Formats: sequence, structure tokens, C-alpha cells
Amino acid sequence: MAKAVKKILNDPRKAVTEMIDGLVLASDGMTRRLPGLDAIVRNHLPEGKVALLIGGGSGHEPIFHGFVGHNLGDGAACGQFFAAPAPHIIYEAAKAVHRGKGILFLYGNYAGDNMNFDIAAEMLQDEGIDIRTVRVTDDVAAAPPERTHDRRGIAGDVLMIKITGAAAAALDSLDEVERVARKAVANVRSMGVAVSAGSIPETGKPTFELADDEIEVGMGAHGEAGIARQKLAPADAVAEALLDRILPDLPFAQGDEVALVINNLGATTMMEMLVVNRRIREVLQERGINVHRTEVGTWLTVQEMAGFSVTIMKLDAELKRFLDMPCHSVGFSRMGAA
Amino acid sequence: MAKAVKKILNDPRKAVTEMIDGLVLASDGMTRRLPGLDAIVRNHLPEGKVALLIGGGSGHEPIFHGFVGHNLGDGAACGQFFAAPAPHIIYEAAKAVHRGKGILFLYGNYAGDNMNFDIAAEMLQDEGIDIRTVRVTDDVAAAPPERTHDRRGIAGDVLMIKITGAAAAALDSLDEVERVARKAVANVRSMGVAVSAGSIPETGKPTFELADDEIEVGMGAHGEAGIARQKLAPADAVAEALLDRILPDLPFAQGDEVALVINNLGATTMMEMLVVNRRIREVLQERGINVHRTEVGTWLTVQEMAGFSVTIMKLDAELKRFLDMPCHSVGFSRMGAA
Amino acid sequence: MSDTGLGPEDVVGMLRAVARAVIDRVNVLTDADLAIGDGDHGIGMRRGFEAVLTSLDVGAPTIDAAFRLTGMAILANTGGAAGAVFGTLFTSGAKSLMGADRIDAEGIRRFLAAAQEGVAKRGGVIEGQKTMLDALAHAARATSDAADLTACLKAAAQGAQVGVEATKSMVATTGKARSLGERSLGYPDPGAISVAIILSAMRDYVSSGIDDIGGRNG
Amino acid sequence: MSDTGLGPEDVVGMLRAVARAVIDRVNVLTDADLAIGDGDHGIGMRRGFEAVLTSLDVGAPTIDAAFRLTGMAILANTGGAAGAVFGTLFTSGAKSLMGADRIDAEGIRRFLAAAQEGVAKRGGVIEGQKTMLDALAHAARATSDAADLTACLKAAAQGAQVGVEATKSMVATTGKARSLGERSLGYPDPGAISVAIILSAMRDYVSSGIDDIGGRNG
Ligand SMILES: Nc1ncnc2c1ncn2[C@@H]1O[C@H](COP(=O)(O)OP(=O)(O)O)[C@@H](O)[C@H]1O
Ligand SMILES: Nc1ncnc2c1ncn2[C@@H]1O[C@H](COP(=O)(O)OP(=O)(O)O)[C@@H](O)[C@H]1O
Ligand SMILES: [Mg+2]
Ligand SMILES: [Mg+2]
Ligand SMILES: [Mg+2]
Ligand SMILES: [Mg+2]
Repeated sequence: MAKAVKKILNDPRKAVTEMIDGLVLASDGMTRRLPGLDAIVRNHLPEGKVALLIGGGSGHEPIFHGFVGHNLGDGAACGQFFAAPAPHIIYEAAKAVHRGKGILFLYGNYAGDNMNFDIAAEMLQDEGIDIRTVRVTDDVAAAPPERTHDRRGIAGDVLMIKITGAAAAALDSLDEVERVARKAVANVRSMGVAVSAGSIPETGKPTFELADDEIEVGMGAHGEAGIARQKLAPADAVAEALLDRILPDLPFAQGDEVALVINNLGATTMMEMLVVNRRIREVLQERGINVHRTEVGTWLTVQEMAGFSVTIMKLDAELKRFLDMPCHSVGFSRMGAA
Repeated sequence: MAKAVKKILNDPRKAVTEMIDGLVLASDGMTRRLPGLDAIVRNHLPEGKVALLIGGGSGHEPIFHGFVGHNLGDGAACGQFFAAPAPHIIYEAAKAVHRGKGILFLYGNYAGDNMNFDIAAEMLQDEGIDIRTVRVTDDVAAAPPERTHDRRGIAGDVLMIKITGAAAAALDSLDEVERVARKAVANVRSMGVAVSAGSIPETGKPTFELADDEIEVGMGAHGEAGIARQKLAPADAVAEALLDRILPDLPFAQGDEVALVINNLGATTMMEMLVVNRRIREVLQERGINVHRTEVGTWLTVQEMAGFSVTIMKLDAELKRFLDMPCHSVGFSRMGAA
Repeated sequence: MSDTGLGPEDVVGMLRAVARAVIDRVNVLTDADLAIGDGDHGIGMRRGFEAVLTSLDVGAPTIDAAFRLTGMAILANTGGAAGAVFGTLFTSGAKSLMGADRIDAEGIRRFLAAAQEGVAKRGGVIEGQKTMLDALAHAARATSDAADLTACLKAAAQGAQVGVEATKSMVATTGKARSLGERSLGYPDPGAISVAIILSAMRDYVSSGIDDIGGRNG
Repeated sequence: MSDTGLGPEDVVGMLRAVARAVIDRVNVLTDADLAIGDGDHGIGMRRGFEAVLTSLDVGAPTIDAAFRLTGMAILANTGGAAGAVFGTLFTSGAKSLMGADRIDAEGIRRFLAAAQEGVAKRGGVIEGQKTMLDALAHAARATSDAADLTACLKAAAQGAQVGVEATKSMVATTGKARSLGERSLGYPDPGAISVAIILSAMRDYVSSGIDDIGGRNG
């Protein structure tokens, strides 16, 4: 792990800005970049639409900036690698998506993001723009249930942006959109497992070290320490270990309808995630928990980190409605309930 | 690279069958497994529908079996790791999806797949079932233009399944569906670059070796040798090297409308692919080639192999129509042209 | 040893010995495929021949049935190119033994000729393309004037080995190794090695002599 | 050295020296963050202080403007937690120097007190949570009875270093290191190290004496 990880980039210090250009081009006209800024916004935003602004550090593609699109985020403020975006980027992105109905800020709960988004929110509120903030706090490994405000946002972001984006398209008051987002975040729980580290191109250094026969359960999306570093275990055991923490936390109970996300942190194979899904479904079935929708894919990554996380959200009729709506962006497109 | 790559699986020899169970569960009722067989088929296939059967070796998830769904494949025959499915699996899957209008076999052009699908086709034809075969041959690195029949199928599979699946849903004769598939395959070209090797869980051995500062341009999806093994190069140079082979091959000319796919072989970051996309679009623009639709994601993988491929397909009105239709499967879902 | 050749029971015994020999060599075959292919030949052949052992448990009434069962088991469980070509090797070969109640040198010659023809047709290959066909063809030719079964299988096994050596100096023009072009030079073809393993195991079974074979023939 | 403190030009010179010092230490800071964070503190601070150098090129008419420009440049270019807290350190500190045409020991005390208050408010932290605030608070206290600017910055730098040492025995309860819990023990806080680098660079600039400073003050 001594030498820098091989990556196909140009100047690593230009990677974020070049990535944003590539992302806007990949959206085939759906989005644009704010001139000179690391911010992406949707074209053709209707007047009077409640705006949804997402964002966070780069290096986790396709989240967040890859989730700007139809029935998803209206704009995204992008930071550098694993670093929250600066306040003026958030401020400009917010101004660009505002259509008179106020803006919901939706992002993962990290000190850096909280402070930078708050600074921007204060600037915008000074101008009389209505700003609400919902922070994603789905990582049960990060803090005990009584301290959810200390919990990180991980792959719960995928369901949060999907549902809040649909709500922001369908509902016409910021209060209502905020209410839906708060309900969703209150009902989502996740936990991940790390198998090998990712690295920041500029330093080329893996953000943590794991032995050849070790995994770490509960590790955060930046390699923040988890709950237990243990020997490599079979998929069924890992699936059970994650559910043992996730299910009691809400708790998820018999008869609940849920959405399930298995998110690839980067280099894990889909085969592994599907084998894990097999065991997860067996356990959920035993518990009488019914899965309404499953998503298995690569959305919140940590560069080439290997590992995955499991996210479960308890649904009601309203959350199901927004979850089942179609959506489209470079990073996430769904046909919607057929 | 000596010791086996860390993976979260149970018994590696059961990985394929457990993966298939997990995949069917992830489809939320859209597909089922044929009892005791490594085959997945769609539920609720309408009578009189032209059937599309896809398939190939496992270990490339989500392709092929993850592409069974609405407006995509009707069924898939799954082989073991990197091994074509056996004839009886193909035969049973074909019987299960047949609705009286014949079946199109669509798969990548590999000796193993060709022979096994042919054996099954002969068995089915003996029973009077109309079988047509279209082999994907998009990899320009595999053989010169005059020997396209010697070319491998790589990420061109994604567009081929998308378009042929839509055609098989919209058109009602096997002749017509075959015609569309042949037109599509005649107009698609791809080439990839390998950065590091993937491994088969059962052996744990990387399928090839690349030095810490080397990449291989034109390498196949199983680590088949490419055109040139070279020093790690900047993203722009790699993008140009791929286009230099892809564009003249068809050739793609000024005024052409195309679909562009950048496919992750496994462990490459989306950031890298987006940076590559940036340069690709600059070159295409210089050449007056207009991109109708871009897809950047992870579809045809080689386990944890790092690298990516670029696929370009020349479109006409009919191909665009099928490309823009909505679709849904575990591995590929699209809202369709909004 | 008995010049009268083998009856159905011995053929089953021989095919079991073949299966065990292939299974024992899984790593050799995988490493050979790692060098010029995708590294799965060994595990694929193991899957196929483990199924052969199971399917032969039911026993085989006739000689051609024993070879056919073997081919079907390989075809159904190996997958990949090997599943098709090695399955075809045995099923095509079996056809040439229809009705035979014993197999001798002449029977082996017929079997190898039919197997070679079937594989060439299924694979769409000729000799010199660096495939298992090269080992098979060399083996078939080598048997032309063998007097009895033992000599015939000795010659076949030796011929197959010569074929394996020959593939080292061939440039692959089919299969996964094709894209290596010149770079496939110097490496033996994995499937050819499998053919040599199969025929050597047949030879060893027969050469293991009277007590083992004649005994049951007595 | 001159007890009259520094004028605007020297403050700009001092802040340039601070920026160069931080940029020089990028690897130290990144490694510290690799140990208990996500490994980007060094490159983030470099982004911020490279922007400081550029924004100070335009020069600064007043002392508070120089500190404010520095804070704005950090805030706009660093990102992450550090961008917010180090940006706030300088912008809050700047407010306390409004209208001052020279900065002396008393000015530094006001600056540090205001910076500490601003950071605590923005970060929602108190001392003991293993953040840069610990270095800042130690530095502020250490300056209480320094007679002149040189002594004041010597004390501040030394205090910051004590704060860095103190963070080693703290369990992080905010930021990315929080999830390490007990495992963060023994490691210094990266941001605290940055505070020490900043104050040491201010001390060195001032201590470098007459020719360098007094000269321009002469
Ligand atoms: N077209 C063909 N005809 C005959 N034999 C072939 C052909 N293609 C491949 N083979 C044989 O199959 C072997 C590879 O088998 P295996 O690795 O199990 O399958 P795959 O190539 O699908 O991974 C090759 O070494 C070669 O001997
Ligand atoms: N809530 C907070 N209040 C004050 N300082 C903080 C806070 N959170 C983090 N810090 C400081 O920021 C430093 C980390 O900065 P940096 O690594 O650049 O940002 P990030 O943690 O977003 O990657 C920590 O070492 C700590 O000193
Ligand atoms: Mg960071
Ligand atoms: Mg294979
Ligand atoms: Mg092989
Ligand atoms: Mg950090």
C-alpha cells in the first residue's frame, strides 16, 4: 500500500473540476455548471418549485452531484475530495436553484458540511430566502440511538435524495417537503463494512489500513473507525452482523414495509452484494419484515474502497409514493413503479 | 497478489447459485429462478411476445442476468465464473420464455458461449422452435475490421440488450427483432483499458498481472491480452488512445448521432470515468459527432478488475426510439426520454 | 494383458480413473489457463468430471452408454468452451461404439477418429489453432498400427503429449488465447493438456494389468 | 524589537509567512489526519493558504482587512471542517481589530479571544473535545501577561504547542475522529497542529527582528 494507487486522471489537483465538467456533459443537457464554481444545477427549473439543494465532498461519486436531475436534486454544491464545499459555492448554487418557494438543504451529517452549509444558510437567510436543513444521520455505527445528531450520513443519502427529490417535485410548500424529509430520515438506518481502503488521488495514500484477512464492521465513508475490526467472515455472518445492529435500532418490527439498499463503497463485486442480499432477505422474512423495493448498486463510494453498506428505511404510503416515482440523473435513474 | 483476494462470500463454489437467489430477490417479484437451474426468467411474460434470451458466464454482474426485466431480456442462462452456461441451462431458459413467436439469442461472441448456445439452439430447432442468434462483437481490439466475427463482446452488450429488449417488447415478429439487433451490432464499437486484475473467487488468483505503473489498452473482459501494455498515462491520453481505435473502425463520421457508454470493469472510480468522459466529448465535438445519450456506470464487470471501456454506437431514428424507451431490471433501470 | 479388450464394467472403471486423474490436476490446468486464458479451465474440468463420477454411479449397461453418460455429464456441468468440446469428445466418440460389447485397439481408433471429427465440427477448428484438437489429432494418428489395447492407449497417450508440446509452438487463433497472438507462443494449450491427462489415465488403467482387468474378465 | 507593534504592511508580511509555513507542512498535517481523520487536512489547508497568498497580493489597507481577507480566502478555498473553523478564526479575530492601525500584545490578545469565541460558536465545541479550539484556547490563555508583541506571540505559540500535546490525551467527541473514541487517544489533533504552525510562524516573523520589521517601521 506504500505507493500511490493507480488512477486514470490528469492532474489530481484538477480532478474535481474536470470530473464536474464530465458529469455535466454526461447529463446530456439536463444540467449545467455554474461558471467558475464547483456547483451543478438543473436546467429548466419551473418557477414556484420548492428547491432541493444537495452536496458534500467529492470523491464519493455518483453521490452527490450525480444525483442532480429529474425528481432528484435541483442543484449540488461540490467540495474537494472528502471535504465539505465552501460556503460561497453553496450560496451560489442555492441562489441558482431558488424559485421563490425556499430551499431545502439535504446533506450528510459531518462537522465540515454542517458548518459550511450553515454559513451559507445564514447568508441566504439574511437576504430573506427561506432555508431549511435536513441532515442525513443513518449510520447506526456512529453513535448510540439517543445521540442520532452525532450519526454520520452514509448510503441513506440515496433514499433520502430519491424521496425528497420526488416530494420537492410533487409538493408545493417548503414546509411539506421538509416534513417528508424529516419523516424519511427518522425512519432510515444503515451500517457498512470495510474490506479495503480507498485513497485520495492528491495524496495517493489509503485512508486506513486493514490486514489481508481483516474487515471492519461499521466503518464510516471516509474510513472513520467502526465498531469492530475482525477476521474476514462469510457473507451470511456479515449480513447478520449488520442486521443485528440495524434492525433493533429503529426498531424494525414484524409487518413493517421497508426499502432496502445495498450500496457498494467502490471495489466490491455485485456478486458479493447479491449473495449478501440473499441472507438479508432470509432474515427479514423470518422477522416478518416485507421489502417493498430493493436497490443494489454503486452510489455512495469512497474512491476504490472495497466494502458495502446496508440501508433499511421503514415506509408508509406517502414515502412509498415518492420512492416509486420515476427519476433520472447521471448517477441514478429509475423507471418508476411499472 | 500472491494471496487470495478478500471477498465477502460464503463457499466460493456456491457463489454463483447464491448470487442468483440474491438477484431474484432483488428484483422484487419481477423475475424467478428456474428450479434447480442457474437460469433467471421474467414473470408475467405476455403470450405472443417475441422472446429475448441473453446469457453468459457469471462474474460479470450485473450483466447478463441482472438485465432480465421490463423492456430488457426475458430470461438469462447463467454460467459459472467466466464460463459459458451449459446447453441444458440455455435450453430450459429458452423453453421458459418462449411464447410462440420464437426466440432471439443475444450474447457475447466467445468460443464457449457460441458452442453452448449453438448446441441448445440445435436441440430447440429440432423441436420446431424458431431460434435466431446475434452475437455481440463490439471489441475493436480483438481483431481487425475484416474479421469482426473474431471480435469479443464487451460493454456493447449494454446497448445491445437495451435496444433489442425494447424492440422485442415493441415489435411482433422475430424477423423484425433480429433485424434491429443486427443493425445495432453492426453499428457498435468498443475498446477498454485494464488498470489492475480481477480474480475468480474459487482460485483467488488474479487473471493477469500488471506492474504498479502499467496499464493495458484493449484488454478483454477476462484479461485476454490487449493491443499495447504501456506506462500509466493521463486520462486525456487514454481517452484519445481509445477513440483513435474506435472512431476510424466503423468509421464514425461528422454529423453522426451516437450513444456513448463508459463502463466500469469493477474497481475504477466514477470520478476517473467522468474525467475521461470530459475528454471524449471534446474529441467528439471536434469531429462533429453528436452524442444523443450518455451512460456512465458499472454494468459489465470482471470481478474487482480496475479499468473501463468506451462504447460508441451510431444511431438512426429507429435505434434512438428503442434506446430511449424506459426499462427496468436489477442492473439497469431507465426512466426513458422525459 | 487380455487382448480381448474391455467390457462395459471395465470401461466404467476406466472412465472413473480418468475422472479422478483430471480432478487431481485441477491446479495444473488452471495455471495453464491463467497463462493464456482466463484461469478457469481447471475448475471447469473439475466440475465436469465430478459430475461424471456421480453419473457413472448408476452404472452403464453398454460401452457406448458409458462414454455418452460421461460426455453428457461434462456438457451439463463444465460450461465454457471446455464443456462443449470435451462433452462433444465423449458423445461423438460414443456414437462410434454403438452396440460394441467390448472395446479393443480398433474400438479406441474408431472412438478417437469420431471424437476428433465431432470436436472439429463443434469448435469450427482445424489442427494448428492451438486447441485440444491438436492433442486429440496427434493421439488418433499415433494409434494407427497399435496391435492391442494396451499398445493402442500407450500410443494415444504419447501422441497426445506430443500434441501438447506441439501447441507450444502454435499461435492461438481461437478461444480466449487468440487475442494473445504471438504472445501465446511457448505456452501449451490447457485443453490439450486435459486430453493428455485423459488418455494417460486410460492407458494407466489398462496397463495396470491382469489382476485388475483380466481378473474381472476371467 | 519595536514595542510599537506591527503596521498593516508588516501584518500582511506576517500573514504571508504564516501561509508559507502552513503550505510547507502539508504532509505533516495530512499524516496527522490520516491517523485519526480522512487524510485531507494538509491538502485542504494548502488550498486555503495558497489562496491567502494570492488574495494578499492585492495588499491590505488596514490590519483588520488583512486578517479578514485571510479568513475569507481560507473559508472560500479550504472546504471541510478546517475551512469553516480556520476561516472563522481569522474573520472573527479580524472584527476585534477594527480601526486599529497597529497591532501589539494587547491586539494579539483581543484577536485570540475573539477567534476562540468565534470558533467555539461556529463549531459548537468547547475545550476538551480534541479540536483546534484546544490549541487556540491554550494559546489565548498563555498570552495573558506578556509585556510586548514578541513575548506575546512567543507565549501564544508555546501555548498552542501545549494545547497540541493536550489533545493527545483527549478522546475526540466531534469531527471525523469522533468515531474512533478511545482509539483517538495518543494522537494529536490535526487542526490543533495547524494552529501551532500558524502562531509559531507569527512569532518567528516578529522575532526575526529589526532589519526585517523595525526597518520598515523605522
Ligand atoms: N473453438 C474451439 N474448438 C476446440 N477447442 C476449443 C475451442 N475454443 C477453446 N477450446 C479449448 O478450450 C480450452 C479452454 O477451456 P476453458 O478455459 O475451460 O473454457 P473458456 O475458454 O471458455 O474459459 C482451450 O484450451 C482449448 O483447448
Ligand atoms: N466541530 C468542530 N469545531 C472545531 N474544530 C473542528 C470541528 N470539527 C473538526 N474540527 C477541526 O478540523 C480538523 C479537521 O480538518 P479537515 O481534516 O481539514 O476537515 P474534515 O474533518 O472535514 O476532513 C480537526 O482536526 C479539528 O481540529
Ligand atoms: Mg475531509
Ligand atoms: Mg472461461
Ligand atoms: Mg478458461
Ligand atoms: Mg480531514
